[in-house]
Amino acid sequence: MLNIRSLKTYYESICALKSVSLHIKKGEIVTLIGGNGSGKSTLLNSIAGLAPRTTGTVLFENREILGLSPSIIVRLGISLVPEGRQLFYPMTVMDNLVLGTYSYYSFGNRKEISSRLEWAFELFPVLGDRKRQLAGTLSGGEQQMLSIARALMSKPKLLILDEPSVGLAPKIVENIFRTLIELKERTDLTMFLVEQNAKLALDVCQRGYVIETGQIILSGEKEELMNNREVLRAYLGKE
Amino acid sequence: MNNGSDTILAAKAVTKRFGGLVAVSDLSLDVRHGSITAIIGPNGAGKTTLFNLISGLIRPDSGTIFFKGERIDTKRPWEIPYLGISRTFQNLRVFHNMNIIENVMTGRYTHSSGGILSCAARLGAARREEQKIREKALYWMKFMNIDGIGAKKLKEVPFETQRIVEITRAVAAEPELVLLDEPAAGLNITETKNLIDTIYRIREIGTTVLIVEHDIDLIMEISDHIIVLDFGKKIADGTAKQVRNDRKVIAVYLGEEYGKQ
Amino acid sequence: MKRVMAILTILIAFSAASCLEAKDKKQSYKIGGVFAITGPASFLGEPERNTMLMIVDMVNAQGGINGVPLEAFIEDSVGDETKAVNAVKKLINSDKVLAIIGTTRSGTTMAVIPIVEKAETPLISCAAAETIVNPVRKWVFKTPQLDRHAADRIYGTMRDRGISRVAVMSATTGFGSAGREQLQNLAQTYGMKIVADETYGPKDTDMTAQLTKIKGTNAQAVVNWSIVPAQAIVAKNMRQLGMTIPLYQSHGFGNIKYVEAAGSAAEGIIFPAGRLLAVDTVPDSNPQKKVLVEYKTLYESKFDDPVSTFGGHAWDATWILVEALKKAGADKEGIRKSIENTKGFVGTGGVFNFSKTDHCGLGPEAFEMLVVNNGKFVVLGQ
Amino acid sequence: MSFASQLLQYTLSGITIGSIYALVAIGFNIIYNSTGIINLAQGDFVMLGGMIAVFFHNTLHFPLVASGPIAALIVALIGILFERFAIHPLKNASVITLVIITIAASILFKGGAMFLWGKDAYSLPSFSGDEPIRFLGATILPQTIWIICVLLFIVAALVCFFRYTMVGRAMKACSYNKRAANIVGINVNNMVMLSFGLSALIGGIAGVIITPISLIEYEKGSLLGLKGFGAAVFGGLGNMGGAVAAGILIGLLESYSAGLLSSGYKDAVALIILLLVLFFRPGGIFARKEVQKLKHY
Amino acid sequence: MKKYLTTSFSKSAYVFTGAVILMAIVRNPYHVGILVFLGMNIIITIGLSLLMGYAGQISLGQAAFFGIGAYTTGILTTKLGLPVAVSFPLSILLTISVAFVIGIPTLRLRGHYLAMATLGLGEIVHIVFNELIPLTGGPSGFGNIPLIRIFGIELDNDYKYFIFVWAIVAIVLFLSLNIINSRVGRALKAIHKEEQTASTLGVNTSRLKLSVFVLSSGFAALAGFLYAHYVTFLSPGTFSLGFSILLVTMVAVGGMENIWGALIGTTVLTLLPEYLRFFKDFDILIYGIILISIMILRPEGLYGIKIPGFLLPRSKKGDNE
Repeated sequence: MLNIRSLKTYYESICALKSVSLHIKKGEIVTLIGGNGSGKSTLLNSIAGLAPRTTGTVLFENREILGLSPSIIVRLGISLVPEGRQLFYPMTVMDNLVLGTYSYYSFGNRKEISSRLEWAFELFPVLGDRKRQLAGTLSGGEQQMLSIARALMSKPKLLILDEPSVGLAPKIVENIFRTLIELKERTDLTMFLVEQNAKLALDVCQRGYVIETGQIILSGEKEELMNNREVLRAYLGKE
Repeated sequence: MNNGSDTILAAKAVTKRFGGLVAVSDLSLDVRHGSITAIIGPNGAGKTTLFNLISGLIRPDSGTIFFKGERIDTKRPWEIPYLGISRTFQNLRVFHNMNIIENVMTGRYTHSSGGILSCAARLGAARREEQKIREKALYWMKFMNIDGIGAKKLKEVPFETQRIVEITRAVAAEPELVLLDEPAAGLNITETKNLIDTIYRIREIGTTVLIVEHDIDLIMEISDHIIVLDFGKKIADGTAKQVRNDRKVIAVYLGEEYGKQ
Repeated sequence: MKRVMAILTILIAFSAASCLEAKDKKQSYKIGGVFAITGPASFLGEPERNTMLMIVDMVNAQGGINGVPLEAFIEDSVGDETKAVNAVKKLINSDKVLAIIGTTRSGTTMAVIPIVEKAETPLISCAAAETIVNPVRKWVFKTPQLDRHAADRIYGTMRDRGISRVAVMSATTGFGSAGREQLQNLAQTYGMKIVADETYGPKDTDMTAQLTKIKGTNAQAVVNWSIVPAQAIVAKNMRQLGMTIPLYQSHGFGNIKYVEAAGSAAEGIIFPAGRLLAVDTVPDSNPQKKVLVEYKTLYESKFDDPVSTFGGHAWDATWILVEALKKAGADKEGIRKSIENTKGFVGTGGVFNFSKTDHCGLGPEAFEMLVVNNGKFVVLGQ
Repeated sequence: MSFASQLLQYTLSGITIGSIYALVAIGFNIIYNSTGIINLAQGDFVMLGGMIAVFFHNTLHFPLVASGPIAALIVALIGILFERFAIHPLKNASVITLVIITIAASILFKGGAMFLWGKDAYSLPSFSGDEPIRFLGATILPQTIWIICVLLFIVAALVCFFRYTMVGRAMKACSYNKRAANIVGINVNNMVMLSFGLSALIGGIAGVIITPISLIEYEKGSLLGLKGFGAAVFGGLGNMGGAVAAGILIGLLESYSAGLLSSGYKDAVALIILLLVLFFRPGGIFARKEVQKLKHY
Repeated sequence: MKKYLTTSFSKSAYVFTGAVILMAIVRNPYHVGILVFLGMNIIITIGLSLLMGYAGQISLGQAAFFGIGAYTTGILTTKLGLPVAVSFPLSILLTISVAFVIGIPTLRLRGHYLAMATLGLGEIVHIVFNELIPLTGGPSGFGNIPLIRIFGIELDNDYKYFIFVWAIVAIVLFLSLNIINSRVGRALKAIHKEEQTASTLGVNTSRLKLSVFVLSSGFAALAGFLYAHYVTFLSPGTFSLGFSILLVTMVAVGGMENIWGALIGTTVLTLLPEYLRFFKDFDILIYGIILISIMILRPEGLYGIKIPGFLLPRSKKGDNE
């Protein structure tokens, strides 16, 4: 579904990604593990069309998407749940969700949108209770859910999550990950999960990659990675 | 372990709220003179907030902070470095409008005194002072193994060098306490090794190092003392060994088991 | 070092360009004109420029002055002192003109006076302020009537009509404040009491606040001293407030366009002006009639734009200069003397009689009191 | 004229001038929100609106009802072209560079207007007559009522636009968080272009409706732009309601100080009061704390 | 030797010598006069460059300081008959005192709010010039300001004044180059990029911002003093917001982050209108087009232009002053 070959990204003159290649198959949950500043977010931004200078190829459903504008990439079916949530804080929950439908919104498909809204509220009941509240006044966990829900509103084929666990209490993280698994079971949505918290990420994924200083240093099936010494040592805190 | 004269920095019952969020909650800690002390904890645990409190960028809602027995939480941010505290930032705050040596020279600000008029006239004293600043900057660049690139612009050198420049700037102030906020972020293994080396050498010249870092290996290797924060609270405190075996720390920070607790 | 070089390069390019300037080609009398062709006073400066160029063409069409063609150099001051100073210096030093007409505004004229005095070049200003010729400066003349005479005529007319309490409105411009000063100075002479003295910014869009204040006084008339478009707005605002006392304007009202802009609110406005604006109602016996008709016809046919008194000032200035050139030729001191000795010159502004002590040469009789009647200027009392 | 009715008259005058400032300030805010730029050519949009309407009505003899809207639309088009040719090519330029470009554009618009229409002041006939309406001893022109109504209408229309249409929501979203807007698939570039068009449109409308009472000439825009900028800043940049309130407040301050204190110092009085407010509330008078905070979350 | 050639002193000396040689080439009072105004503008924009380009604080009120300097010396010498030697320090002193007092609350503001506040203060000063008629002559202005006499030489022609003005330009340039290459200069640059970080290095940011604001107002007052005794006539129009905006534009066109940029921008924008006189009525249009083109093609300013253009020699790497 997504196929990345020798992707390089520069910020100023610094090479933030040094020739990254990876692929994601339809219906998979793939995870990308790496520390702070290892290039995870850069990679995601490059896929979503938000990075300034990139070279290489990124094929999505066999179509080159590198260099396309973010608005087109969203329309093609890639939706990003960004790091730090990136909500429209002074707007209501409802407005945030409706903006998620921007890529296909028209007067004609109002029905579809309202049913999609209902579906989102079913998935995240807490958002349904807070429709009219400003997004900035939500708690961290609720904001993260809203961010995911907003991404889902655009009818994505591939959902990319950038560190959804950051700064949240373990209990809420657990809740969010349970929802993700539920989502996967119900819709067979393809997901690309980027995490610093390797334990969590490896729990839900089927395959994974490890990135360090802008390079993929390891890849493999879930079990392979979980038993890899390097991963154990660096990311799971076990000797 | 709170043994008076040995303590260079002490925080007592410090609380800081942002709106509804309690970033630092009733936190007390001591940093021993000449030690390498690490602060670890998950994202959002309040580590950077703590650094900002120490360097005076924000003021605590309650509680006090002492440096060498002097109360510093009421001081303006620019007064803090004169006492002997300097710091680096998590997101690399170097000055792209200056070349590298000038960046390091800004670190000497507290050790120089020329005002705008004497600098303008460049009288003998100001010229000598400028000369001294440059010499000292060169000295510290050499100390940090980045000599010879002073005339370069920051964007001409790799990210890791920029980080070193920032640390050099902090060290050039010849502080008694240096705060390093995630110095290893974005560095690869070799670079991290060099960093460890550097931190040791900073400590060798008598500077106390307080460090926030995610790289657990680095922390375990270099720290004399580790403080673990979670949700603004201190949950553990001790040597690397003590902390590593602390159940609570394993649960919260090392990402294991907390789902089942 | 390269930076220094860079700046020097620009400067040298500049100097090179200055050396490239046209060298003398053929014999001609060069005269300069500095007007506010753009900027806030451009509605004054443009007709002045047009008029000057028109006369130069006329003179050259008739074979020039004593066979020597006239060559005009026009500069734009934008109504700004610094630019005017540069322009006058350029005319004197680069273009080597014999005399200069302008500038448009009093402030710019005051700023360039030291230069022309030092360079000993005659200047005939088209600006109103009395300070230009009082004290008399050797090389400086002016053709517009004096503010003082305008105030004289306004107060005189008021006195004749039994008005003794007036409200003064003026714009915070050189013209406005000079007029305000004259009105204050002369009030006692005419037994006038100034019951309100209000000012406004030259670009303000609404003066109802000031006028409301005036409405609260027992003023019998309002005098407004400013230039367009404020004059039209004052008239409109007075009408809006239902004020019925008469509105007097300064000689700055001298363009029929303002009447159009003010619409019906302009009806009944009384103001002093040269006879140019009411050519049709000037009796044939008036010595100015011929000149006025000539200028009006020429200007309006050439520029398809109604004449204004401002262009008239340039007309007078240019012809006076042409006469002086006829007598003195290319001799600055001769030109100056000859202007100073001009007597009985019939211009659009009046009949000029210059002397050693009077470099304006017009008296109060140069003004006619006009009134707006059915959208036209009519001589008051006719 | 009784003092009470004088006071009322000052109030009405203040509201009249203030409404014009408010309209200009709204224009400033729309562009500010989408780009962070203070568009110093905003006043010239007003001038162009008036001038073009005068051209269509007085020169081409179009009826007033046609000239006005045509003029406003042409100004909107000018705004869009300006954005495409002068702002858009400089994606990564600093804000100050872009502001300087708007200064240059302002010079250009002035120069163009002077070149096309000369330097005279023009007027349009009032929309519904010149007969003043009397009201408790004070008077108000029908055109003033037009101005106030247009202001109210524009404010209402903008509220609906930003609250109930997708494009409006998307524009608002861009102003709050460009990155997030990008992520949900909003083409931020188009929104910027649209904001220039919209603010030019509002400027153009302002120009058309004020010309009958305040006349229009090629330099008219500078002062209006300045006052509008003041209103936008004092209202809290980006805050529409604040802009309207601050605009009217500035108008009232000017009118009261002209009437009650000194007409010569009226602008100074207004400025001093507003500066004092600014020193105590550095985010503008009407900066709403919580929204401000949420913005910088 | 190389080192000696690149000190602030020698750079300033080059500028001065270059200017004097230029004057000798030009030898036309009109062109020399323009270069005198250019010198005055450069004095102001150097100060503005320190404030805007280095410390990152915008000021739309520089014309007001320029005006206070000019009016003070003008009023003192004409109305009170004081000698220029007395009015000179007083005019500078008064201006920097005003700058100091208004700088304290104003510099707490940021970005557009700071721009608005300085603009408003500038306008207030402008209104005061208009309204204090007994002192300033109001909108009509006042003249007969005496010429400067220095070492017994009366500066009564453009050439003498040129040398005087450009000597002061050289001094101002020398002082400013010294500042930017000192701890204070680095602190200013630090404030520009990261005010908070600067404070953690020990920079008292609010005090330093105020200092540089006051210094730049002092430079503006210096230019005002020179203006008053050159033109010998003052009226408020010269000190309007339009001039403040022009000054900011000059700095931005040249390249904000460098003092040489201010020199280049000021030179271009001062000379350009004089060249454009050739185009008569089109000049404002062409001026606008040129200005907009410069900004679009060189958004970072003319300084350091890379192509070996017809105006500028190629900039050499490593020459970072």
